[in-house]
Amino acid sequence: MFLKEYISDITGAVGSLLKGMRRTGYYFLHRGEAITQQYPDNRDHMGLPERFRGEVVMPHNEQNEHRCTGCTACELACPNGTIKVVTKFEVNAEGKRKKAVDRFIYHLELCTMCNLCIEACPTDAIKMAQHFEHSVYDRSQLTKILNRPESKLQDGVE
Amino acid sequence: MTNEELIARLQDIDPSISVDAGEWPNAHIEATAWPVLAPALRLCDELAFDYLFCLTCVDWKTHLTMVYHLTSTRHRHHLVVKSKLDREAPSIRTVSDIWRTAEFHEREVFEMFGVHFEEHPDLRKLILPDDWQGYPLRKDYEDPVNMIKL
Amino acid sequence: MVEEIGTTEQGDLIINVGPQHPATHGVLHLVITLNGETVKKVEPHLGYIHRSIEKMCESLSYRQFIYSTSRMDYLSSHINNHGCALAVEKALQLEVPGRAQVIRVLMDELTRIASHVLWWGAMAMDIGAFTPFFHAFREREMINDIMEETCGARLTMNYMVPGGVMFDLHPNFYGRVKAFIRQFHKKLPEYDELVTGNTIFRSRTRGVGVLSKEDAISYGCSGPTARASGVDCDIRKLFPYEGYGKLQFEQPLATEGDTYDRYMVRMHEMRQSLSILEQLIDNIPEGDFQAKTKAVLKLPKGEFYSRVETARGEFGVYIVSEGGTTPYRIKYRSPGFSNLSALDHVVRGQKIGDLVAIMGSFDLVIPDIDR
Amino acid sequence: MWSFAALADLIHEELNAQLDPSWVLAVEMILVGLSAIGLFALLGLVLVLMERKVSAFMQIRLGPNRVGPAGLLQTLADTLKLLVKEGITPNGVDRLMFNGAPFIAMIAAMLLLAPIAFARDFQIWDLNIGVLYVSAVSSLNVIAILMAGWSSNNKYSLLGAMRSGAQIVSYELSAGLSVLTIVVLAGSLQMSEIVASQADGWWVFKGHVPALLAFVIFLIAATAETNRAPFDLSEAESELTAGFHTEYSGMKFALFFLAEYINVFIVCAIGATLFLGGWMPLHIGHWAGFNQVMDWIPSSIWFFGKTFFLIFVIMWFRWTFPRLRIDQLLDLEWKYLLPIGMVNILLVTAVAILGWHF
Repeated sequence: MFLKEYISDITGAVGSLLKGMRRTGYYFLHRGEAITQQYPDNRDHMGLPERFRGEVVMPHNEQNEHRCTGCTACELACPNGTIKVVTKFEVNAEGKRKKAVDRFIYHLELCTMCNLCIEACPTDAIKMAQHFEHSVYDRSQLTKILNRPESKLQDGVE
Repeated sequence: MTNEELIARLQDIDPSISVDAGEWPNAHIEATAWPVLAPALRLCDELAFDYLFCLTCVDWKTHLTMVYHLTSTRHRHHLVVKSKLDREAPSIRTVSDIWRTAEFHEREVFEMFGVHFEEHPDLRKLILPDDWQGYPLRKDYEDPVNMIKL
Repeated sequence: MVEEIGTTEQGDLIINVGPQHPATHGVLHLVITLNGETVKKVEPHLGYIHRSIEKMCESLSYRQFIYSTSRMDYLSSHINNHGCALAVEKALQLEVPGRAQVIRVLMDELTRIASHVLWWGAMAMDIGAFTPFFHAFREREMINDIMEETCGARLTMNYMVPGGVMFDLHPNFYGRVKAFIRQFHKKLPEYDELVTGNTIFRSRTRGVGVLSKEDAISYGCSGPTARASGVDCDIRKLFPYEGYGKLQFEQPLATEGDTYDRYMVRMHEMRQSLSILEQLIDNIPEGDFQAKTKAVLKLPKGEFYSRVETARGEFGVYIVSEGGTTPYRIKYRSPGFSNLSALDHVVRGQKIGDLVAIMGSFDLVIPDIDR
Repeated sequence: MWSFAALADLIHEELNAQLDPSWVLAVEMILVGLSAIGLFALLGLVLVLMERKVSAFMQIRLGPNRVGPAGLLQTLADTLKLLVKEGITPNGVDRLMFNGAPFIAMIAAMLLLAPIAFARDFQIWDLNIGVLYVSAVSSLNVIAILMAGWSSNNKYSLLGAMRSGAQIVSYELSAGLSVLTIVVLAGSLQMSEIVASQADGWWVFKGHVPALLAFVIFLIAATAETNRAPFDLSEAESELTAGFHTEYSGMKFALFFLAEYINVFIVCAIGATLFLGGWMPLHIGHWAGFNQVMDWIPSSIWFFGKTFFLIFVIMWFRWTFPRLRIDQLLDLEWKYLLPIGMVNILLVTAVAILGWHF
């Protein structure tokens, strides 16, 4: 009785081990199942989804115009002070003084990609880009000014 | 037990407890009443509050409030126990012998709010370094080195 | 010459496990006292990644504070966010549209599966089998891709907003989730072949690290850790939120409370989550994905507590509001913190190899404990 | 036909023609030593790459594939890295023992190379107690591990070394018993004679169930003796970080690493010699045509093929199974392997006396 138990114990154990070995052996022979992505090589056809949040950018059109009115809604929405909007007063064609964005400072190193600034923006001036390779040698390079030099507010954006 | 029954039962135990009804009944007690009340809540068959799922403290600038969230895995009723503590020398009896989970939670409250838990088996700093000064979660806490002002 | 090796008078060996140690999965620091191979005492030292999120949240608005909870239990970040959103909605008595509710539940369950799959690989690795870890990542990657496409991020999604979700579902979502369900049905038996049935694994986990029902309750354990000891504590069942009450699923319970039971409960939970996905994926109602809310949220004066079931257990958000735009005090009741407090009790008298297996079965995520 | 034996004879004759016989011996010894070291280096490179590739394929990965064609030069690059790394000797270690341990590990591994028959008539030292020599020398390895663990002044290392001591001492018994079954069957301790006795079939086939059982026990014991998963308790990564070599870095670590792989190679070579016929080609009964075809394959390929098959099996174990706990490890030995091995040796003796084997 004892011997029977002893032997069935051993055969059961060996059986379970062989089952595991069959599984790994299967993957050893079926190398097509490999899921490795050869990352730097597949950069061109990687294709990130359009909602992927890599960094905040401010799109400009061909006339070097953006849609940011300098309302600082994004600055208020940001939970960790990533965005600092420096405004200035511009005199427009009718001779009225109007608030406009001078420098849109974006601290990539503080950003957690929470998307709250984009949700908050009333004029869709900023959006998330899919670029994700942010590493640089100097931290100061991560502080970016999003509006290009000499750029203007697009007409019709209030 | 419904909330009304619960409130009635609590006032049977100690008439001095004032209980607010709400989603969960809130019992306001004196710190001195806690050593008697806590075992009663745990051991009484009708109450059987055996699960302490949250233990924390709130700094109201004038005083501190200990908040115990209790539930019973048998009866599925809830109770929130609150106790006002003096801000200068806050002290209350530990409940880590009744609900073992309180041991860690009380150590956390001890270092974050400076509440002294009497008869706690191992009241040392759990999270902060041993030489830390001040109680970080109090409202008047200032740390010029580690806090970044934005 | 060799100096005395940290022994105490009784001949005990005191070892620092962590803050950097392969088995602690993070910066947990355990000071363990050993007698030979037998563990006599375990003393956790926390705080290596404490960021005081509770204090930080006191200066964030009710829209902003949600994102920070993703950084606590990063493996079930979505469910943490859900708990915060629920607390705000409870305070504002905000009605969440039906579509948003279903989306939230779908994402919750996907997150739960992703978390459990990773735990499965990590636990097998703790016990010494490396291959399952990589196999686990195959399925996890599919979920991450789904998340990336719909939520815009893979781990810290911040998809929840008070009143709904941030975006509508991506058109590819249905196909991808269905593909995942098919794949996972096919691969779960492989998981069992590789680990569950393995006789070495069974002998390593059976009867090891027993947590009795009374202790599990007393230590405030929750989630699979407590359910393995027979405590029915699934918030989704007991206090249903977001229409969990209408769904057909079971709460797996075990009786022994040993490492093997904790393992099995999680394995069953993955199957239950899969069945929830199957029930919901074809029944997503049309409608808004977000309720109309004011730009600046102001909570009424009072105290609000919401509870959700994360992959690790009960996550509670306790908001004390003074009526302003920021919370007066926030307390996060994290499941890992309470579960960790039971570790010392469970590990005493076990071997050092068991300590690693038990820690694996507790599924500790260190930022969740340190907050 | 081209063979190692012919090459060796050629060198021997050439040297004899040039030099005094005692000088010949000295030169030949140096040549043998150099080729042994060369073999070690080569084996280290090949086995590490093989392990990485095998594990990768089992783990649905690709493995190293950047350095050289299909990643073939990866281990070369790793070796280069380890060579130029600073060898740190931490404060508070016992310097002599700490620095000596890796060399002892290497020497123990090298000594084992002597009686192994690599090909037909190609052996460094065909001593008449080959098997006994192997089991004696293979237990020297534990000394290196104990030295490393003790002298490191690190509690993890100490625990790992102590585990290793208990493990190797107990698994020596099973390994010895399973080797003994073949000695009983072959009637000799000499490696060349054991191989010669398998000319008409390998012992694992000829010896019925007992030999097969002995083979399985030998495989398990060999895995345990070389401290590989599922018996890698002395370095149990998730428990003891790196066990006895936690404090080692640079080339000293590389020596330990190399010694582990050489040990794997050697136990597998011994297993192949004893159970799978060493360099003997596969012969099946009276199929003359088939046997002739098999004879065409060079004997060295037979030997290395069998050895690498066993190495693959051991790697397969490693990348499939979880690790045992220390008490279960000893349970397995004393409650299962040793009793079975003892009964098995009785059976095999009966088989040998009654002449039941083929």
